[in-house]
Amino acid sequence: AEKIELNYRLKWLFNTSVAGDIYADAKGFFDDAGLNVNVKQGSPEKNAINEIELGRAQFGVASADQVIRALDKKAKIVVIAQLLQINPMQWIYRADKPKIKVLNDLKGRNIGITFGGNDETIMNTVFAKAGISKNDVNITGVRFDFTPFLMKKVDIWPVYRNTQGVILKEKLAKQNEHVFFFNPADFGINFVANSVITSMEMVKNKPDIVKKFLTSLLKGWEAAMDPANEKVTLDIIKKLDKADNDKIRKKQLTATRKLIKPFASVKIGTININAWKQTQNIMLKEKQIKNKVNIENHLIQVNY
Amino acid sequence: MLYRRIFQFLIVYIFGILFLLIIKFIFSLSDYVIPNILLIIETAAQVFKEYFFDVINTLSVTILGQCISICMAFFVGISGRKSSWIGSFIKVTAYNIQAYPIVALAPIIFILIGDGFISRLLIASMICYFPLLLSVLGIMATPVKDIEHFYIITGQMKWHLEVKIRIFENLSKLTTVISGSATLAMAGTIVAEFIAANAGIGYSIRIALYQSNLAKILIALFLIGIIISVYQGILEVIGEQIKSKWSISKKGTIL
Amino acid sequence: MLYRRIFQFLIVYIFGILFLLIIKFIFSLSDYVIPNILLIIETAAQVFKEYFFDVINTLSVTILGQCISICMAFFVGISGRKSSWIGSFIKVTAYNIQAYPIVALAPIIFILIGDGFISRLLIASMICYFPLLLSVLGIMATPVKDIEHFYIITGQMKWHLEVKIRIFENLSKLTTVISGSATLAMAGTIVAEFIAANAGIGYSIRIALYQSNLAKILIALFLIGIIISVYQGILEVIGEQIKSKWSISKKGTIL
Amino acid sequence: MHLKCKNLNFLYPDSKSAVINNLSFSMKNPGFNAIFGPSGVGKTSLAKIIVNKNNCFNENIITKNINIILYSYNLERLPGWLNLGKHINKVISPEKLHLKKTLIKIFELNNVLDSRFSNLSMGQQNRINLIRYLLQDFDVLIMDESLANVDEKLKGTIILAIKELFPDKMFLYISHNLMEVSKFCHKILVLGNPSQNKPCFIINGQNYKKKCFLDKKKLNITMLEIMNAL
Amino acid sequence: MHLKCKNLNFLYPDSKSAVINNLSFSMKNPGFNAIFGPSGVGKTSLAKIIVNKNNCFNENIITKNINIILYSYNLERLPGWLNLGKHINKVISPEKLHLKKTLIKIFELNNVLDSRFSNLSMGQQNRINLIRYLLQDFDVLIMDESLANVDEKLKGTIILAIKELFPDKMFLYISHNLMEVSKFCHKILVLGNPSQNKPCFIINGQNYKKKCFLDKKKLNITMLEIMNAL
Ligand SMILES: Nc1ncnc2c1ncn2[C@@H]1O[C@H](COP(=O)(O)OP(=O)(O)OP(=O)(O)O)[C@@H](O)[C@H]1O
Ligand SMILES: Nc1ncnc2c1ncn2[C@@H]1O[C@H](COP(=O)(O)OP(=O)(O)OP(=O)(O)O)[C@@H](O)[C@H]1O
Ligand SMILES: [Mg+2]
Ligand SMILES: [Mg+2]
Repeated sequence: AEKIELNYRLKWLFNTSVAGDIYADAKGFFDDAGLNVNVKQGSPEKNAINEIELGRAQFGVASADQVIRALDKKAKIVVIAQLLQINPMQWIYRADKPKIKVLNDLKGRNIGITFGGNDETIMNTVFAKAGISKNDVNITGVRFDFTPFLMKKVDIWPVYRNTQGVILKEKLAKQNEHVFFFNPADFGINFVANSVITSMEMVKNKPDIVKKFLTSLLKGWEAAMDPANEKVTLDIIKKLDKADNDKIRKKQLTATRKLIKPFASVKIGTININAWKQTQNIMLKEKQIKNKVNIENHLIQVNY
Repeated sequence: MLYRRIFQFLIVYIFGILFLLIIKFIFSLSDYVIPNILLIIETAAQVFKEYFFDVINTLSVTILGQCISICMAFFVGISGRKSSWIGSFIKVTAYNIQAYPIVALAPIIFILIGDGFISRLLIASMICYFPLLLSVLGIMATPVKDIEHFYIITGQMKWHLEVKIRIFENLSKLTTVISGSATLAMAGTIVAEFIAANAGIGYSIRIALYQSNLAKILIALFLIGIIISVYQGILEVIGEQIKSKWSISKKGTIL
Repeated sequence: MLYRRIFQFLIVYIFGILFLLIIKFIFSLSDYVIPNILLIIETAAQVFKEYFFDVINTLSVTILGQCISICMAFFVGISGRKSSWIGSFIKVTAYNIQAYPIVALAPIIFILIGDGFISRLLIASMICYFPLLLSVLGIMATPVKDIEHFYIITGQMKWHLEVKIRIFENLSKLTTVISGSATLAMAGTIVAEFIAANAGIGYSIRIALYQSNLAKILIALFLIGIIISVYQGILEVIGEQIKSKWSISKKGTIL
Repeated sequence: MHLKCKNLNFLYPDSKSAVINNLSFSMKNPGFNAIFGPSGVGKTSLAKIIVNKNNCFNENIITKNINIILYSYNLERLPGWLNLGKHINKVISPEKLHLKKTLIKIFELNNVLDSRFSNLSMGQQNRINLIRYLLQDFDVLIMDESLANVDEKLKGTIILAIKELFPDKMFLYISHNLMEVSKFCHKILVLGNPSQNKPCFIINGQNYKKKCFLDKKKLNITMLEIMNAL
Repeated sequence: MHLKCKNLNFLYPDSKSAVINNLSFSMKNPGFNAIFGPSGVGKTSLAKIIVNKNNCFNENIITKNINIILYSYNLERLPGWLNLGKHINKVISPEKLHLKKTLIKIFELNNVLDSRFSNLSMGQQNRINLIRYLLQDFDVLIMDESLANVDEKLKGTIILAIKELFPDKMFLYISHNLMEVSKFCHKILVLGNPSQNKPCFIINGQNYKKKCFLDKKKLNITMLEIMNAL
């Protein structure tokens, strides 16, 4: 039978953080389901939501804030699976500095923030929750490289825990420096990260394709996250991600596993409705959206 | 002249917006992909003032950066105009620095001078200077024989005289290039702000981009366009005045 | 000539590395801020081959992009050379598009044509075309009276003849600008890859940056520099040949 | 054919005194006429005004049976990307090919047709430039020092040939050579130096033609007349 | 003072036949000498070779007591950013200020000193260009049609003044005016057309000076001599 052509736009470049997506592709899970899926890597300038609306992609990965913003502007999209159970956006700091045990420990520190980025929203929520005002901390704008952190100009630096976090940790380990990560989720701030989205129309008109796609995708993720498949997974990643070395990729995979499947009992793809609601509230408070978008209406947990 | 510029810019801009709106209509896209007119106006009301001052802020860096690039371009153009070893060496250096796109050099610049105003200025001038350099080099490397002959044969030729003659003879080309390079300097400053700064319209654009807020970007583009038109118009007027002061007015020519 | 270029590039490069190493030494920076020589060599061994092919990949886009930008620059330059309303309108449009830095236009470009080879090419040519345009405009807007007079007075002047005369009279300026713009096209392509692509050296630089791996960036810069030197050398040779074929060789001049 | 100038005044915007001051003259019939006068008196300016009459001087310059006025001068250049032979062929209509051959022979340019313009001597440049004007359609051709850098012998030959080949055209010949002007021209407009308050008037030249007799005495009288007028 | 040329040959790289073919001549003593010949014969080429002798022709061009050779030609331009008066002051040494005034008066340029170069008539451009050369230090000055666009009367005045003011310099005057050359020059190098196999030789001119008597008959003989040599 004729295979169905689908485009699947990722959020970021091919690397360990998209292990499951490329695993499903490489192992032919999509083919088995009668789908011909082009898995395309992303970058900050590319936007899966736009592409879905324009019909250039049928499925994509977007972060929760993108989704909520789009819904605020009446985009007809739905979330069909939440890939990351824990937000990888965390802050790295050197172990020779006092450990952050309570939020108030942030006071007086020099903190890196990407202005306009997710981390700014999250950190603002942290400050609000702890009652820290902007005068209590030093804030430095973050660019794409870590030099200010490496040169100790900034104490606490935002990283993606499972990719940059691993690389930085490794780099510093070479100089005998150890690090900790500050994870806002540990303090009750749950800001949802990447999820799989598609158009409303797709869900309504072609539920079978959605189901087939999601089933094969999540099967890929399950397999990729299975420690038993570690070697196969790493080989698949290596083919697409030549930038990192084997050791780093292995550590990244371990870190990714913890974010995707924090407990064995968690089924990959589970949509954490409460976390989504909290995310929506945070964005409302930060004035990033004008009205509640009733996010729960746009979360469709597809059973597979 | 200036009004014409602004008027023409408005046409271009409105045309661009209409084009986007038609696309929005044809593919029935949501406001997230392409905002509707109302949303654009609403956003304008919200951010206009803030963005306006951002653009002015950027413009101030632009003007400074353009001055620096003009100086750099003339410095390199003049010292690299001969086809001697050293001339060609200077050119190779200047060309190579350009070949390394600013995104790759930026980290090194930040390591060396940290971020802030100076980096922003440096990156802006580095983006703007090279195109200027090309024109200056072309002009500086072409002798004006019928004027230079006298000085060469009587042994009175000095480098600055040579430069002056060639600049003068190509004045209208140079003023075109310099006033045109204003837009490059602006673009360079915005890119620099995009990479590094925490002020200026480039920074605001970055935030709007993170938020996928096309309406804000369109407002920013509008302000950038209108202000650059005015700036460039002023530069052209200055250029005309220099031309008519330094050289001779062309009023008298019959044919 | 070509060897000289490469040799001079090596001097510049080695000088740059030495400069970084001195800074490393003075501020006693660790290897993750500025890598030591050994680490650089080690990295080179690792990524040389891969980066080499990346640069070649980028170069292929560069060459195409440069051709497109030359065409665009001549198209706009020729149609905008008159100081009439329409000429000035074309100029305003061309200038405005440039004033919008590519980072701000990129989202719109992606909306319109999606990602892939075409976007990368378009962004590369947009970065490269404008500086060319400035020179072309300057040249096209300056009449060559003593040659054009005959055609004007006898009513034989056509636009393409006018253009041909002005190009011919400014051939050496134009070849300087065009061969120089190769580095701009390269820079443009790299920036485009940085923003949009999943191949080419710009993409590799982006990944290296995202890992803060300065050693890799230095290797990339080395390869970019050497390959652009060769490419530019070839362009210059071609330029010389065009000059000597089309116009008259200057061998015969005594004074 | 009639070229008439009535109370013409002209002042360059930047300068104080007028270059042309209430000038009136009239030239009828085809032939070889001259504009003569000391350097800086306004010959070139007058020529340009005549060519450009439609733009601002159409009240002062009146023409009858004259459609096309061409203006050529000695500093013009030909484009450099073609050799001269090819260039000339590009700018003439096919029916003039024969005339072209004749002219090139008379102008002694056969040897340089393969060269580019920039490789010519000054006199050769003058001649090739004049040839391409002669091969155009025109009623009046102004030659502003067009043969200034050509030797006298050849210049004489060329002028005689032009007079023979173009009997029904009017030429306005600007030159600093008194003898030449007196000998070859029919009507000579002598522009006196305005600072010395000398008026301008027209003197009859010898209008010497091939195979005609040249009266040396009359020639000398003409020359004297002109000298006195200056 | 001695300028000598021995078996000089010169061929432009692209062309087939030599421009200068085994040329030998010698000019002694200061004075006003000429290079004469039909258009395209190689006068400019010879002049450039003489100026440029140190580069490749130092075997063929021999000079004694000559240090500085200048070459001026009629197409030169002055920079446009200054008016002429200021420009001239910039290129001369202070002790020549007096000479400058004299020359400007003789050259009738007082009126245009406030103008820019591009606003001059052709003859005015020629004159101002020549003046700045005369105000330099030189032993030999080659004037390649430097006065080609100046009227004859003024040209005569200028030449006589130059001869008077610079008695110990050598001038090489290139012109197409037979009468002028015969009248004012001392030695005239006549370049015959190589294609007609005419040799080159030196003819004595009348070397007319201010307040001297000019023998019309002798002048005619000189002119005939030159005509025959061509
Ligand atoms: N563009 C100009 N602006 C101002 N004055 C000018 C301009 N062109 C010429 N003049 C002046 O006008 C006068 C006449 O110039 P014109 O060129 O007509 O003289 P001419 O008779 O052709 O002289 P020549 O024989 O030297 O060529 C001169 O005194 C000159 O200085
Ligand atoms: N750069 C060159 N390359 C080739 N041939 C040249 C070059 N310059 C001049 N010639 C040729 O050499 C010959 C002599 O030229 P030259 O300019 O010396 O003549 P001239 O005696 O000064 O003539 P005129 O009186 O017309 O100025 C001419 O036939 C010319 O075509
Ligand atoms: Mg004149
Ligand atoms: Mg000559």
